[in-house]
Amino acid sequence: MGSKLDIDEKQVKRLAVLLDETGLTEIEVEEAGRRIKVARQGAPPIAHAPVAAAPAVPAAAPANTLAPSPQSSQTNDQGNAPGTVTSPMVGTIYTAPDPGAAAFVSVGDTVSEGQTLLIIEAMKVMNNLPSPRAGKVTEILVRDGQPVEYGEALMVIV
Amino acid sequence: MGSKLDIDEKQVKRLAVLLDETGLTEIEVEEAGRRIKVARQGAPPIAHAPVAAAPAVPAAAPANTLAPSPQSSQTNDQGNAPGTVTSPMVGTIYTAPDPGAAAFVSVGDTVSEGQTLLIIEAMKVMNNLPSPRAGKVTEILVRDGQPVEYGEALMVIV
Amino acid sequence: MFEKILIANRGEIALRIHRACREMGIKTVAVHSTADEEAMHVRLADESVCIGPPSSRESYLNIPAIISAATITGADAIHPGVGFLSENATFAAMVEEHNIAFIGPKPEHIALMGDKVAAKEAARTLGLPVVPGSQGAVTTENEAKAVAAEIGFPLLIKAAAGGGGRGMKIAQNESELPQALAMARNEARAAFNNDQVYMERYLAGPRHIEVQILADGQGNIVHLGERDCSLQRRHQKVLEEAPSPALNETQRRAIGKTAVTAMKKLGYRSVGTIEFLFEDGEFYFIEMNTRLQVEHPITEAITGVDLVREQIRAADGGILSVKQRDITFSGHAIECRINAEHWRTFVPSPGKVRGYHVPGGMGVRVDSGLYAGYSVPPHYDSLIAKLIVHGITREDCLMRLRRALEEYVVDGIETTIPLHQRLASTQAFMNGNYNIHWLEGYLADLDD
Amino acid sequence: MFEKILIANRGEIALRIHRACREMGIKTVAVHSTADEEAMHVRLADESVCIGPPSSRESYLNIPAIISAATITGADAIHPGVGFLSENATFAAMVEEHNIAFIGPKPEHIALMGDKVAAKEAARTLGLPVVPGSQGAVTTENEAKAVAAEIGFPLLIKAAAGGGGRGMKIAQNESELPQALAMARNEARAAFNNDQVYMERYLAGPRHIEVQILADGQGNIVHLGERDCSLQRRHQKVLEEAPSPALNETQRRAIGKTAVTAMKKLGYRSVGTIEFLFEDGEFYFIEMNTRLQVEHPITEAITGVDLVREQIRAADGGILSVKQRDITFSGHAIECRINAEHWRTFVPSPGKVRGYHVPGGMGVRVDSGLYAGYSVPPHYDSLIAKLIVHGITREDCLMRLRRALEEYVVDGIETTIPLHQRLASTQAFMNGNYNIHWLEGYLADLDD
Repeated sequence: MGSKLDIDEKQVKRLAVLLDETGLTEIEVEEAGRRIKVARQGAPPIAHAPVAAAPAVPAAAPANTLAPSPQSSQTNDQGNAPGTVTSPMVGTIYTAPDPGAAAFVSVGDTVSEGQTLLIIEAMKVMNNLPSPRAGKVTEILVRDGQPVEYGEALMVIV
Repeated sequence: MGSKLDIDEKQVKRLAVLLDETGLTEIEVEEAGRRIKVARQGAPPIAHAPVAAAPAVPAAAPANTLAPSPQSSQTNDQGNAPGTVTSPMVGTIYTAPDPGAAAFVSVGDTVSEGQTLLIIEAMKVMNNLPSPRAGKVTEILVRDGQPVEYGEALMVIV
Repeated sequence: MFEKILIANRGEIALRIHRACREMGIKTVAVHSTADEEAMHVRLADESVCIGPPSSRESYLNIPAIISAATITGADAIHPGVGFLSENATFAAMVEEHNIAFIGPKPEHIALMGDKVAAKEAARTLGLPVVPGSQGAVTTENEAKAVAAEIGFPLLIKAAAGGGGRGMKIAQNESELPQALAMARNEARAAFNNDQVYMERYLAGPRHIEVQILADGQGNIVHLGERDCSLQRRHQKVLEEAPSPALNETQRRAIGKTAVTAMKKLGYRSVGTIEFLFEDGEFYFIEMNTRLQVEHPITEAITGVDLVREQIRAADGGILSVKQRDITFSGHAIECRINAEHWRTFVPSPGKVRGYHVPGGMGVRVDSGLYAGYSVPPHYDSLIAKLIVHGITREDCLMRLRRALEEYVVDGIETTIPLHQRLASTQAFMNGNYNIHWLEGYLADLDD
Repeated sequence: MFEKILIANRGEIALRIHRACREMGIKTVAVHSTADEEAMHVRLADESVCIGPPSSRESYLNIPAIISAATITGADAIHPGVGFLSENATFAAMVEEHNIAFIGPKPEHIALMGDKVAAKEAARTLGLPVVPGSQGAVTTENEAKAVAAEIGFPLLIKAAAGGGGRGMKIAQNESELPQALAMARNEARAAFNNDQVYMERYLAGPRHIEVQILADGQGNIVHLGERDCSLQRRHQKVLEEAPSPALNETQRRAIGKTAVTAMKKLGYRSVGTIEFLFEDGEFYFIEMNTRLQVEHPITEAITGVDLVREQIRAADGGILSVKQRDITFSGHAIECRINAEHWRTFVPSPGKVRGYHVPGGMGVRVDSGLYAGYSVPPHYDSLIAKLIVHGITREDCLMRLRRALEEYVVDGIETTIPLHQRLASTQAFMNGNYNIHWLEGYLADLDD
């Protein structure tokens, strides 16, 4: 038989564009004995920050207890595992209520929704970070005293 | 049986071009037991303009009759039909030996190798352009008095 | 000298400040929203801190986030740039309370000049020429009529807290006054949550001419001549030039001296710009911008003085590197603001820049954070590049501008480059014969 | 004024000339080989003519093709640029015979300065300081020994027709003389088909300092100060600066005056550069380049004079736009020659430029025909861009150079940017403490 291999240039180009748009480094499509794979290394990842509608709540001087921040799980977490809790603000992390005191939570703990996970200090104000959900702490990604930026992964609760 | 592996150079080259055009680093296509994968890492594709050795003949003041110019059929004719005769120099075209005289050649004429096709004037010197081969003139692409650049298509002889 | 400066801004001005810092050996901290992760100044900065989501309110206007970022990175100064928090007196004061230097004027001067009514009063006191107008806010129709009788028609009603043309209405005669007053107050209330308005004589065809001030807060104050920013669309500057083709040397020196005297009296520090309307040889104070201006590079081009560098030095307690007698004006400079907008419809055109090629050669400067592959985010203003050209004469400068615009390529998004190309070849502009209304008329004519 | 100029060159210098023409309202004709069809100056020119295959000999050195191209396009002048035919007296004469203006000096001055022996003799006659050496060509060993006894060791044997270091040998003492002479003559014969050589005292650690001349051929001649081009590798300039960190104001004025006096005596026209070695406060004439120099932009940066524009005006019978008293030196400028070569091995790296991003901001000029997607052809020299930075002081200039180099991105090919980055932070260079041998020593040290 030996029919010629049919290269669909259009599909390759389409996949190349998709690669761009999604920021992926490899796409492979297979169907009924046909397979196309495209890859690109080193390409700068495209920022896909969604055009978030400006939330109604202004981020003025922070309250002592932060509202569970829905944005923090929507934005800036493309690379994060499911269940990751991200920082709703820039600041310094404290894992315990006082120096030397026991940590709010440890890996393996079961937490309830609203339970304080950490303190984030910003402009000398201590902000309690409440857990956005009930679950089990599987990972803590920050150390006591560590500075964090907005959207930075703090811990994983599943 | 043991049929030889059939490498389709053309398809590999086509994929290589696609790789360039799309900026991908890898393309793999598979169908009905045949698979081609091309990849290129980091290294920029080298421009494959051959480093042409400087021809032995210096392009000084032109002789009255031009040597059939092999370069003119090698270079700058990517877009030209087979049999195209290109200009070996910058100058002004004369299609006849004198104003008002009959043209050297017309469409449909049969010409022999070395027969004068046109005159190219450069720096007040009239240069006869000899036909690079025997054949039939199927197209004349320049008008009397027209300026031409190096490599410009002049006529087609097949 | 400062060791690390946090740049509380984005876009080309953040890059401009980054460059000045680098050239002074100062480390930089870029703060950015999630939409600006790939911005050029973020990529070039020594450190970067993500301070919030795309919304300016939660990122570039988020005071606690910015001050926290300065604290955690150990920055010893904050440069507010242009726009955003650059004229927010509260921010300036809070920065200083945190023992971080604010690279700008004293908070009280920001506050003073931020209130249009107070600013005009201050200008009068400082000896700056002002347009005849109400002494303070006008509330009732009767008050308005009494003031109008003094200053004459046509007149302008403006929001005290305003800017950018919002809360601004013209009354051609007394019969238009009540409605104009009501509309101005409504708009002012909606836009600024403050319905105080004031009134002043409306000038029919003035030019916008502004004087650049530089002061170290230690008694050394100089002016760096004027900029003509009369080419405006909807009160937004489109193209600026220095010197103004409308001023002669005597006028230049006189208004410069007046401005310097006023700033000495005020005790001003840092860079600042006093904006005037200019008609029939007379200047009328509009407002003072207590910050760097977008169009500062044309002043840099004709004076050779690096304004951002001087601003940083002054904030650090340094004295000015130039005295008034050192400042000479050499040649002519024009700046084109290149926006990510369609050049005729002015519809914003964010998106991916597929190809980018800037003009080069003698007398050409480009300030821009663009690069091929960069996506212009839809969340912020549309200024993506400034092309600044300098020539020995205005004519040389125009010729150079045309050739530079010819070389500029931005593929993938719409830009206002085609508008600038047309302007650079339009007779009225070439003659220098235009006022603040000219561009809108020119654009309207194009529509016909 | 000329209406149409043919640019008989390629690369960044062709683009430089195109820009000057555009700014003067003059149309341009680009001539190019088949390898340069996609070059930036070809794309920007009003007209373009393909004049031959990639080989320079058949294209950019092809006199009949270039003159024919000028004839068929109706160009009224030819600018020869730098290299190629720019110092070919026959070409200059032929151009003028065809009633086309040659934008350069008179053919006899090109011929005079193109012959190193005659040039040195002329320099002596014109009052330029010369290095002690043979009065003319040296052929036999005995002649060489006699001359050596006069001028002393170490000494240099150079091809009369030479350039670029070919046919150049050093003899440290008399025993080395015979072999050095033979080798120099052999190399000269091979490279230039002319084995005439001459001898001169070899200076141990001189700087290369050159004086820029500008003349309109109507008696107006000025100098625009000096350039220090001591940073060389294999006699090729790598980085140049103006003014020289080694000269004081008195020396600058003195050598400038000497150069101007000599050129007046000669009756020189157009731009030209007199190159000197400078050691222990003394200048020694090396040669005169009767054309524009690659490094001319640093002179433009510190004087504000557009050299290409003045050159075109002079060729058209115009007079200089500046007098010596108008010329002031403002600040400091450095040019980095960016080559498509690996920065350590100097192996050429032609090929496709995948990404290209130039530095911007105040005091930064880039002259380059590069763009993303352009393929650097393998047929020509490897200069792909010139980065010129200007600052108020040498220190400012160095700081700005560092930040500009940091911003420069050329992806897909190797460039010498990393070398310039290192140089800009190397103590000896920062101190201005280097001579023409320093760079080779620096590079050798890197290898260890």
